[in-house]
Amino acid sequence: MKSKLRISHHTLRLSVIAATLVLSTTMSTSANAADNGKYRIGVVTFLSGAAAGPFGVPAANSARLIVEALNNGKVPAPYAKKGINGLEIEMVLLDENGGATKQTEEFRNLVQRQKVDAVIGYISSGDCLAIAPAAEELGVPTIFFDCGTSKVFEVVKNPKFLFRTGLDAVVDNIAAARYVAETRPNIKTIAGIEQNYSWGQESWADFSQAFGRIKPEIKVVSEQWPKLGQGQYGAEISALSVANPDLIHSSFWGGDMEALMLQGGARGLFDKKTVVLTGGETGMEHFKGQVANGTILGGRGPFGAFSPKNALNDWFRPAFVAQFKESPTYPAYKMAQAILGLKSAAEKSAKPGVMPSTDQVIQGLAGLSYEAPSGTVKMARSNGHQAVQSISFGEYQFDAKSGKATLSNVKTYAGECVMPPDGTVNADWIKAGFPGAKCN
Amino acid sequence: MTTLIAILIDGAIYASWLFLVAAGMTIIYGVMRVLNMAHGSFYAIGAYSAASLVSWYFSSDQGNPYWSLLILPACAIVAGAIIGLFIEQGLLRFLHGRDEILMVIVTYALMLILEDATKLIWGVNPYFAYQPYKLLGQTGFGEHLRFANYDLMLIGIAIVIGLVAWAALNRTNKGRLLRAVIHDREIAIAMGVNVNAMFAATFVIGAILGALAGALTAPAISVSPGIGVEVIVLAFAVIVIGGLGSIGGAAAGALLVGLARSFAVHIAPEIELFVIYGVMFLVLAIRPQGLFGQTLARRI
Amino acid sequence: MLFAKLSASATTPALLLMAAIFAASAWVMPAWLAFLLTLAFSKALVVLGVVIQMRAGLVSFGQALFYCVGGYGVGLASQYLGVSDAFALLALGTLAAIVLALICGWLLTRYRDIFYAMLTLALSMILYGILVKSSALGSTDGFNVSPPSFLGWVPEGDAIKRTLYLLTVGVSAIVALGFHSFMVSGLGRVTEAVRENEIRVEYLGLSPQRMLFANYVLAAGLSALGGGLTAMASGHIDPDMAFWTTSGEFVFIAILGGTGHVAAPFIGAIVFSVIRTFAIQEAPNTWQMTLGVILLALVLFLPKGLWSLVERSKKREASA
Amino acid sequence: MSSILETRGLTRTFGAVVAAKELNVNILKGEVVGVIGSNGAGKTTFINMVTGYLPPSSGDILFDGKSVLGRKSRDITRMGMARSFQVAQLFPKLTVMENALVALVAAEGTQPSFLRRLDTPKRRDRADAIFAEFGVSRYRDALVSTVPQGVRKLVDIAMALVSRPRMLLLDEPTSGVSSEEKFALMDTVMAVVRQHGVTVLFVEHDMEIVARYVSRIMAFYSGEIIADGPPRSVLGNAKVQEFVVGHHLNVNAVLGATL
Repeated sequence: MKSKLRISHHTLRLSVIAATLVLSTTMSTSANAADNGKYRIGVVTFLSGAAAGPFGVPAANSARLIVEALNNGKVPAPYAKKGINGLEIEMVLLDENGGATKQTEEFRNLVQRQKVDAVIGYISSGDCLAIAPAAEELGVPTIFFDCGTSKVFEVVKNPKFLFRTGLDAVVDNIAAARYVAETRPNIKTIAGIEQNYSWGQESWADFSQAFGRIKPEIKVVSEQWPKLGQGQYGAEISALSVANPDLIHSSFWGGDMEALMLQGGARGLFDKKTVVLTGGETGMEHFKGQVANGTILGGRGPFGAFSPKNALNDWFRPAFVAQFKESPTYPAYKMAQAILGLKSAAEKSAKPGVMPSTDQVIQGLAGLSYEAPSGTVKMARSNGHQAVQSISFGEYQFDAKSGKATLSNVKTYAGECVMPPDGTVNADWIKAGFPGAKCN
Repeated sequence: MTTLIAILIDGAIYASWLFLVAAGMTIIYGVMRVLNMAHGSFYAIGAYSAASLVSWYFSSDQGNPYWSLLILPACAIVAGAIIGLFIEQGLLRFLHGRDEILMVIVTYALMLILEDATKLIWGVNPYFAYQPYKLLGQTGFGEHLRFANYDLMLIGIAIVIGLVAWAALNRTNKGRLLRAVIHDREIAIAMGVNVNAMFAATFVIGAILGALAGALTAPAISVSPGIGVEVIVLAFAVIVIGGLGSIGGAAAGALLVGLARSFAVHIAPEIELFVIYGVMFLVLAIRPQGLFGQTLARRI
Repeated sequence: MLFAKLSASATTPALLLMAAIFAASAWVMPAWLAFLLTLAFSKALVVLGVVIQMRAGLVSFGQALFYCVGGYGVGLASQYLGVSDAFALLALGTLAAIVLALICGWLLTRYRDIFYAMLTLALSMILYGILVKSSALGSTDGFNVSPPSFLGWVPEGDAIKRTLYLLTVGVSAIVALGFHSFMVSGLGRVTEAVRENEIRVEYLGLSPQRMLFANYVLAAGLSALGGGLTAMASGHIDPDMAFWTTSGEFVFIAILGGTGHVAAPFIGAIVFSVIRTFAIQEAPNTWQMTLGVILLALVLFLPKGLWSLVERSKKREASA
Repeated sequence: MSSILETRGLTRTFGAVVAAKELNVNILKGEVVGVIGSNGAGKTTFINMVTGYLPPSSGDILFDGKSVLGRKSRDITRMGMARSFQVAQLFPKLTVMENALVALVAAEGTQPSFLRRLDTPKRRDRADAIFAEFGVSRYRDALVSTVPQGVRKLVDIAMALVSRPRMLLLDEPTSGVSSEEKFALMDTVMAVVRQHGVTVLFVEHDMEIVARYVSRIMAFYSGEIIADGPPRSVLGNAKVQEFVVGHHLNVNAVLGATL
């Protein structure tokens, strides 16, 4: 009798625990799930970890700025209309840190629990690859504003809900190769120092192959693969010094890049050598002359210091500087153009004041060509889901007196010149000698 | 030839850095039997405080730049002492003599907390204190190979710290007491040694060493989130190789790993990722207690 | 102990009931919750692996090794061997892990305490390094796992995730029942004895090392199951699965739930996922700190984990 | 009578310290041998060596005529030589019953299964029988960490006997036991071992205990056996009285007490 009683209690207790857990989750979320007539955008970017400083936080700041300005109708034409289609925008900000599995979980929470109308975000290629199928499965407009991997639209063959408003990494390196070939004709030996993970490995593969295709006579004298976030490059710098190449290519980003330039500079690694940093633009503010003048910097597109002069940029740049006390780097521009893309897509067909439907958004955005602080963005690849934009490279110039850093000898390459056409694998396109590339 | 020189010097520099990072951790373990997962956070805090103060010192450009070389250790000592004392007195004091694994978990929790705490204090944007690194100029070996004297200075500092620690443990009365505690806590207590005070002192010293490693590294890097987490596993590997709790072991482990790594970077960059764990594995497979660790069989 | 005997009779029906409840709710609960639970249960299986070792007095800071092997086993099998059946995939992933465990086990079981923790960590980090270096497998990006079929049946749309959820619940239930009987089995109790006093076990004529070895292999298998289910559910695998902080998370959950009962890791895993989801949502900038504080509080005030709350109330009943 | 345990020139050194020096011991089946000697005389070292816990520096150990040199303690246990410990070696966080069950499953000679329960009625009954023999039945469900020293010593010895050994080595069975309990404890133990016809060698400080139960005494001093023989002659031995017993001992009084 007594034992029976115990059993039932025991069973009960287990069930109660589980039940309360399940309930608590559902309850606590019902508030969020409530439809409040606002247009909810989930924004996912690095708020912690090494990628937060150089990428995540500028992007998040840019998102805050743009959303607030849109809600107050402060953005100049053609975006003067309040919010999105007249509806106030509500932003749900999440940290991208913590790995792809966790991100898929959080993505589903965003869509299914928080009921966001669209998701904008993702810097890490791994996260993008993991999210891409989920976006298609859940059928929510999802815009990758950054992630450099070229595999996104290999994973999702014919996308419906998935878009990328930024360029992928192969573009950086093909453009870099062209720029170096044009501006440094007598380079014979090259070396690469890359972070030992996908980004670094792909960047070096693309650059060395592209440059080799353009100038077959060049020789690779050293490849260095320090681990991501290592911060100390003593041995690598020595190895590069001993190899003594004419050109050093690096796809380093953030703290690693700045540390490398600092340590290499102090050890004279870069004297009488050309350095090309495909993501160097984020460092312009910090280098403060730590980097030799003439170092070749890329901005992953017409962003940051490479951004053109237009009405939107004349508003965006000063507004950003005023609010965050630093000039916007490329992640900020990319975030801005992702949000503006969403807005123009939603407003293309929806009746003013009405909540735009998912179909209206995705149909509006596919193949759309719209204005952004970085100039015109053409959604022209992967059946109108991948943006085509020009990309620029230039040389770093630091004026010690004014303490200002500028870019000289800037060259811009049209997307058609450096982007592999749809359906071709980057490596093959490069090996084949960039067939069908339209360069002016 | 140049490569050989490079391997040796790079190895030595990296080894001294590893030793600076690992020394504090191994001392804390040796005395308190606490494998401090939060050590990386001490490193980060040291780096941040040094970087922010040095860059402030130079931005308000008055005074002799060489003072910055003194600011670095000063920051480390202050920051390390504060955080160390705070954690020891506020938390660990109540956990003395608890299970080693439990302490690993406690310090793991501390690491999670401190990671965000540093972020709240210093934000996510990088800090730079490059001036001291440039200050001392460079030394050339052969035609192209040049080293920053600042890095060479690190070798000296590591040696000095190692010697001081050794002398303090073997040549002073306090040190002898400490070794008594390390050797047999019960007897030490019976002898009337104030173990709690010893622990507090040890933890603070360990924290200061951790912060010092960070502060001395700060000028060469961009101080940004995550630098702390990176060093923990490295430091673990080094002191496990050397034998937990042994200063000499930490030195030997650091030298072994340092040379192995720089050899890999110069000869076979591809395997750089595994070298450290490879070494750790070999050593432990042959000598389970590490190079300088001693095994004590249980009396029955 | 008394408690074990008591729950022996009570737990089996309780577990079955819980499994039934969770399975039934698959059609009523929101999709995101089903997904959260799928991942939580999969995690719980990995954590069971950690718990088994904890019961033998060993803490593995590298259980992510087998989590990752299980995941990659599934991923590679479906990618390169063209296997699509969920059960076959799980079997392959688990088998791979067990083979690996047989190799690593003989080395690891010579070590105890910190050395064991550190060596398990080192092993998982070596796998991490290897995966990062193999760009054929997508390096740090990893690659995607296409949704599996179930004994020839290929579900569509929502059915995919729901079936995976049911599969996870089913596997978890079976494992839970098995684990519960393991806890009171000869080996199960002897490993506890090993934790308590190896010398005595040796003098009783048994090899502690052999017990720990068997234990280790078992743990590897369970963790691989969890990894495989995670891979199928999240549809993506990458080397982070083997990174040491992932192992740290598993230890965290083991502590959170406690080692006193088979249900503990499952409760721990669910609570952890819920806490983290809301920590990330409410405090996107300080969620790690939140987790740290909770872990600290647990170790200090609830050292036997959430389960000890249940245990306590059971004690009260027993005395009543 | 044939010998069951024999050592030849058994020597063990720790650095400069010689813990056991050229020990030549021969113990016959059915004997009850007492080992006396001051602390550090090498008594426990001797037991640790013959049970394979401590490898000798040199010399040989024969159990039943077979050398056990280099064998693991568990193999020696399985061969039929069991031991108890100065400080009871038990599983503190398990109950007395669970301790016994573990010992029983180990004694079955097969590896414990991860499917079949440890706690079977059959094993329980055997355990209960053993508890009855040792008179600890009322502690069966108590955690070992909570039972009194004397009980722990008994359980410790009971665990050693579960495997039905032919020889039992008792390392200070009465140490840590109050002087009132000592004789009761020894009576219980000796009753059991006599019943099973086990050869016994036990280390003991208390001369009255030794004199009462043994047929033969070996006196250790700084790693050597300085006397070996019947109680009267050994305890009467001047060297033994000087080095081992410490004070001038009235042999008749001690032996008388045992009559």
